Amino acid sequence: MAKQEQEVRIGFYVCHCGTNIAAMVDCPEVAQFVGTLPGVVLSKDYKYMCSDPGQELIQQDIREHRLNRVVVASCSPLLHEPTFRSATEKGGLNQFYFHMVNIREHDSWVHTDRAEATSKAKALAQAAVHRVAHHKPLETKRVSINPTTLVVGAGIAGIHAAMTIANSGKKVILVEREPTIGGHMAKFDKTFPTLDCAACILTPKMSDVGSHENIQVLSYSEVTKVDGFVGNYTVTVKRKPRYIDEEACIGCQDCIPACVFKQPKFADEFNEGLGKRRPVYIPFPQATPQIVAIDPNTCLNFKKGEDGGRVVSDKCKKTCVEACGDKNAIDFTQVERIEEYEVGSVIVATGFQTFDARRAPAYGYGRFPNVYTSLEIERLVNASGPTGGHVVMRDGKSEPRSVGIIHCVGSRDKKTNVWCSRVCCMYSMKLAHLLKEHTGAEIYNFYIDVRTPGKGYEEFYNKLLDEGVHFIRGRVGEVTDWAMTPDEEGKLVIRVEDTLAGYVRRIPVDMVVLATGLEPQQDAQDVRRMFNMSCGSEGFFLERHPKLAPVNTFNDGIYIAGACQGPKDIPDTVAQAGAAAAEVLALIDKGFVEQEPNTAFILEDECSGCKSCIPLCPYTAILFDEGKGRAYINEALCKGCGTCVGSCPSGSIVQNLFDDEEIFSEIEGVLAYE
Amino acid sequence: MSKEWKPRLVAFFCNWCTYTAADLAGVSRLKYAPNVRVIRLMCSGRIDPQFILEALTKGADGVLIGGCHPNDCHYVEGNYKMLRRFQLLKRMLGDMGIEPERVRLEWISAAEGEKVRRVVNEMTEQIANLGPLGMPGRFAEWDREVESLAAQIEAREGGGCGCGSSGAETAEKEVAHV
Amino acid sequence: MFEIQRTIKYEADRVPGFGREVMGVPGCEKLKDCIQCGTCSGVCPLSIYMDYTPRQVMALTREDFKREVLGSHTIWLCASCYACAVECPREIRITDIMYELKQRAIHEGVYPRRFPIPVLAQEFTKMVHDHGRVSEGLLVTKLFLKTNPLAALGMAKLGMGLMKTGRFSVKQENIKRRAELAKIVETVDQENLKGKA
Amino acid sequence: MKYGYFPGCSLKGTGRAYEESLLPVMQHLGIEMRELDDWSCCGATAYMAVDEGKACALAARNLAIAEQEGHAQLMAPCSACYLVLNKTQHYMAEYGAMKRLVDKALGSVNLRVTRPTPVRHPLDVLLNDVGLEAVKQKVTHPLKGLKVAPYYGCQIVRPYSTFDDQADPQTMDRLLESLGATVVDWPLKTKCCGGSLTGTLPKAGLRLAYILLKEARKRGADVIATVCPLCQFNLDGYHDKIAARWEPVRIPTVYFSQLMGLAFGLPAGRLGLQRGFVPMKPLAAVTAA
Repeated sequence: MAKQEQEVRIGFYVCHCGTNIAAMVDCPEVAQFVGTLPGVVLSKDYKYMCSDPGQELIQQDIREHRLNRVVVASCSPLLHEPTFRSATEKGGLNQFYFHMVNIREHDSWVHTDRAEATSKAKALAQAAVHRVAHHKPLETKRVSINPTTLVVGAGIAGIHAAMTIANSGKKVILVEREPTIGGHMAKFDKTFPTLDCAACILTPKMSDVGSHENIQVLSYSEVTKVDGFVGNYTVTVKRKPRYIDEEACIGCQDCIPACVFKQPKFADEFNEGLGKRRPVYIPFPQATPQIVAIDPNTCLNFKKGEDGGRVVSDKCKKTCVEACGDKNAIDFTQVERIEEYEVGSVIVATGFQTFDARRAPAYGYGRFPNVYTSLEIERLVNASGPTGGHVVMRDGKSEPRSVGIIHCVGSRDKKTNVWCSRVCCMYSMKLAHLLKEHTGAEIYNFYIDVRTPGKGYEEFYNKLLDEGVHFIRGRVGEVTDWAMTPDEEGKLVIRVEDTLAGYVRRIPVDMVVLATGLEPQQDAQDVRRMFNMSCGSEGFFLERHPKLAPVNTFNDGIYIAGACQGPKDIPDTVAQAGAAAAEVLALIDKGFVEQEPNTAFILEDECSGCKSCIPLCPYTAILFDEGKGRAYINEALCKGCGTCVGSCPSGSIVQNLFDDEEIFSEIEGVLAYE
Repeated sequence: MSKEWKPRLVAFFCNWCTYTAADLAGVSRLKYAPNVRVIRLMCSGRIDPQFILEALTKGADGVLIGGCHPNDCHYVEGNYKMLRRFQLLKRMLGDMGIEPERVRLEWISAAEGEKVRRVVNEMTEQIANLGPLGMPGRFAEWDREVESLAAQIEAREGGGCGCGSSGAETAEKEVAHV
Repeated sequence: MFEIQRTIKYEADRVPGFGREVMGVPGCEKLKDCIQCGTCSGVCPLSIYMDYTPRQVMALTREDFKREVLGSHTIWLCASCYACAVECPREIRITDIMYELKQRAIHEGVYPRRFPIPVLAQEFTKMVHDHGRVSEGLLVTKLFLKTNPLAALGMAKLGMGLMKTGRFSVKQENIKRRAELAKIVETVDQENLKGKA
Repeated sequence: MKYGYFPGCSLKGTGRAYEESLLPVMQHLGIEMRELDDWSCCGATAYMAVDEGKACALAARNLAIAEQEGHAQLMAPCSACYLVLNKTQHYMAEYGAMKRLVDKALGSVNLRVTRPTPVRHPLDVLLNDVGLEAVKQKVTHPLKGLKVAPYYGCQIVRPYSTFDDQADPQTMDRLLESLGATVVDWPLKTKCCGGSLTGTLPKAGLRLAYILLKEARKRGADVIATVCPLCQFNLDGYHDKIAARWEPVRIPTVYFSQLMGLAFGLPAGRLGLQRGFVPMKPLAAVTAA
């Protein structure tokens, strides 16, 4: 371009990254080679370029050698590009006179032949040297941050994050799809390893959330759409009808016993189907908000509509309405509402679902009544559960005399879920303790490995051993009901290799508990798409960096916390929620973000006015100036994908940072080296 | 060339999915063939067919394009738009006698480091079997033919009317049909 | 008085490379992934008769204890019901590994003498080579004569019964193109030899 | 509907009754089964233990013959044959070395496998090609009141079967129901019958057969229905020995195809029922009707 009257003076640096790069790439040789390329004024190799001295080196060289371009060959630009750009800027250059070469993730870590890897590093470095000569000075754009935060999911992660942010005086919108907040933790009886009661520590937090002046709880609601970008998102929320006026309901629950169903009749979701509820119900006594809900699928005042959905039939006597009296909170005409909210950042804390035990047919869940999932047992031992904490089997009266707890159901299994769910060992031991405490039964734990890496966890394991709980190392082959010996008659028989004793054993028990693993929510992929995040191969949301950015996603302004990022226990979940809240607060406190200036613009003189670019832009950033007969780009809307650039027939659209001459020179560069 | 020939691949990876997947392959220390040189773009939608042609003419034996899976594009649907262009380009390359295996499009998500490894290895092997594309050489040859034709014409016509350049153009067309 | 036995294993007891060799055979590669959970033994209907459980065979193979594995009863007790292979959480094809170990034991001649199962396998194979099909009556008769003539007497009643119901015959079934079969077998042998060379 | 038919050695020997009942039943349903010309041993279990490559080559010879004779699909009623023929195709698809070896061996006698030939079990064909409705229409003597324990054994559901659930197969259950029988739910449907160990190591092998028979009786079954010649032999042939070792557990074991024949009203004498050791008493009433 015309403005390049100035002589190009490139400084090149190749990083050893300790031995991470140097072990596979001959760094001095790369430096020596690049030093011979035209435009390169100096070329150095250095042990750690990202360290302070490394960055200092760049700044010093810029000043001393009048460098006007900088290239660093080290790790992925997704990791350290900001570091080196800032060093370039501190050295007195425009930060976009910098380019980075990835010779670690894309080279030294993935190849095994030193000569080949070195040769590849040279090619990539040469491409960067070619490219950087064409770089132009650019300015970043500042965008202000809306100080309201959206938190999606109100389990312990969402609750903790919301409280942390709200306590700092910032507004939070907390969306929960169930009628109450609390998530899985609200269902637990005790928590490991301290055995403190889950309700005692969670429910006060829940009511604090419900009454917090800075938190708006949208329960029984789902986020359906997200538009915008970091600092300024527009979020669409679907408010599902609960047929109760949330403002009018005072939580007296008089309507519940008034229901025409004299006895609770329908499977109670909160109690994992072990208890019954009426069509009008509150999930559990401390539910937040303290507002009942009416289930149209079971309420007699609804019937099947023409489209298969439920419509009001008005056939019921509506004794509930009568009981509600002049509060008039019951509203059968309620319909789904769509609301929009403006927020600056988002914390996704959508949690997990438990593995469906039916997918492990050898263990007989669904076939044998006394095979339970761990979540069912949580409700069974819970004082506020369906049996008031009395552990009885499905017949409703007999207590188990012996219980087998099978670990790793739907974990560490290539046929289902390959990962370790992290919490099952500990919660199985917790349940073993509680079952023993409640019933005095013999308890057998069947495990592959006992994993107790947490504060106080190994001690808890010791406590269980002291209590006389059996630990049998072996993954259970099957649970059956056919007896070989008289004492097996009428029992569930567990066949397992006791791998430590070295025998195959048959162990008859009354009750089997399946320690089901944690897996991504059913709709995790939809949520991922909505927030423009990534998922790991197992389906949990992917953090930006496993160590250095564990609550960030690849989408700025979107953070993740809790088990939606991977299985984790309550302490880790809360820690992560706090971290996500801190990230959000840091962003809000800063007040603005700098946007990458990789936007596109149209060279007015060259545009032929064909308009073919206009429908290509997903952000409607391209407009047409009828007067001039030329297209132009609204920079504020452009997000820098370059799709219009790649398809412009007259080549009249230019993308900053990725313009044609930069890319062509890079192509030429990677191929110039033999 | 005294050195043993090895395939050279140029890859264009989108920043959000495939480039990240390649980073993941690195972090996971998966090993793959060293023949690929990755150029990072923000979106596969940025890929201009000219990039691919340029890479081939400058000596690449194959070009790999990596983008997000359908419906997963960070920019909504840049990958689709590139796909449309890609189909056209494939047809054109076919007409030029370039084997279809030499230009490959793959959807690789940020989680699929393993797929990066598999695709690069597969493609390297395929192209090793196909042999060098040798476009720079072919171009040089074409240039020489064109020049010699032009010289012949000039000699025949005595170079009177200064139409050497237009003569070369027609010659080029003819050569292109050979 | 009781007899004591040393059970310690020295490095010299291993045959280095054995495990890797087995894991290089088609169908056996996933043995690498074994986490010793014991599911195979847990579902195996015959594990209760084995000297080493299937899980132990996996561990011994991977750790190069060739003599122990090839000399074990376990590999001969496997009835090929594939329950282990289907249930294994690491998708290890345990049944196929057992086949591989059986082949090696036969090849090296290390199976227990007069142990009927390998003898059956070999007699079976020989009959197929010679005739193309198996005549079960004849096969069983030969088997008992070779391993345990006394037991043959015990089976006589069953044989009589089979004969009565028209299911037992010592007539040899033959296929027509026996030469073709011989050529196929011969070619496989040649290829195997080439492979080893 | 036409299928190539691979009987396997057992169906010509101890499992003769299986063939004797299956062929007329299939014919009755309008299914044509053409026996492969000059088929050889499938390469069965015992062979796999000696030389996997040869076993696969042997199986592939049969597949090549099927292809040569133009069969689109091959029916293999014996569980072991079904498994080995399927396994061979899997191995050839999965392992280049195995494919090369087999191709070479077959090539030496001018045979070739160029495409996969689907290997089907009669149960698969009956449920998915013929359909239960068509079966029901042929039922003239419903097996009312007959309590049948369906026994699938191991090798048709594991590991290569595509037509039924590995843990809890259902095809035979549904077939038997359509014949009017009462299906006994028992947990041992897919457990091992003892295989060849009943002969070689009776202590271990017979115990497995004993467990199956005992449990079927305990659950009130009149008869066990099986799909495999070896299973039938093991469950039918050793009652005296089992009684001597443990306790008498007499219960007849027949092929599902024999039950189909009875329900279709085919002459009982022509279904090979006389070949069982333990006669199927409760059926006297059914067949007389």
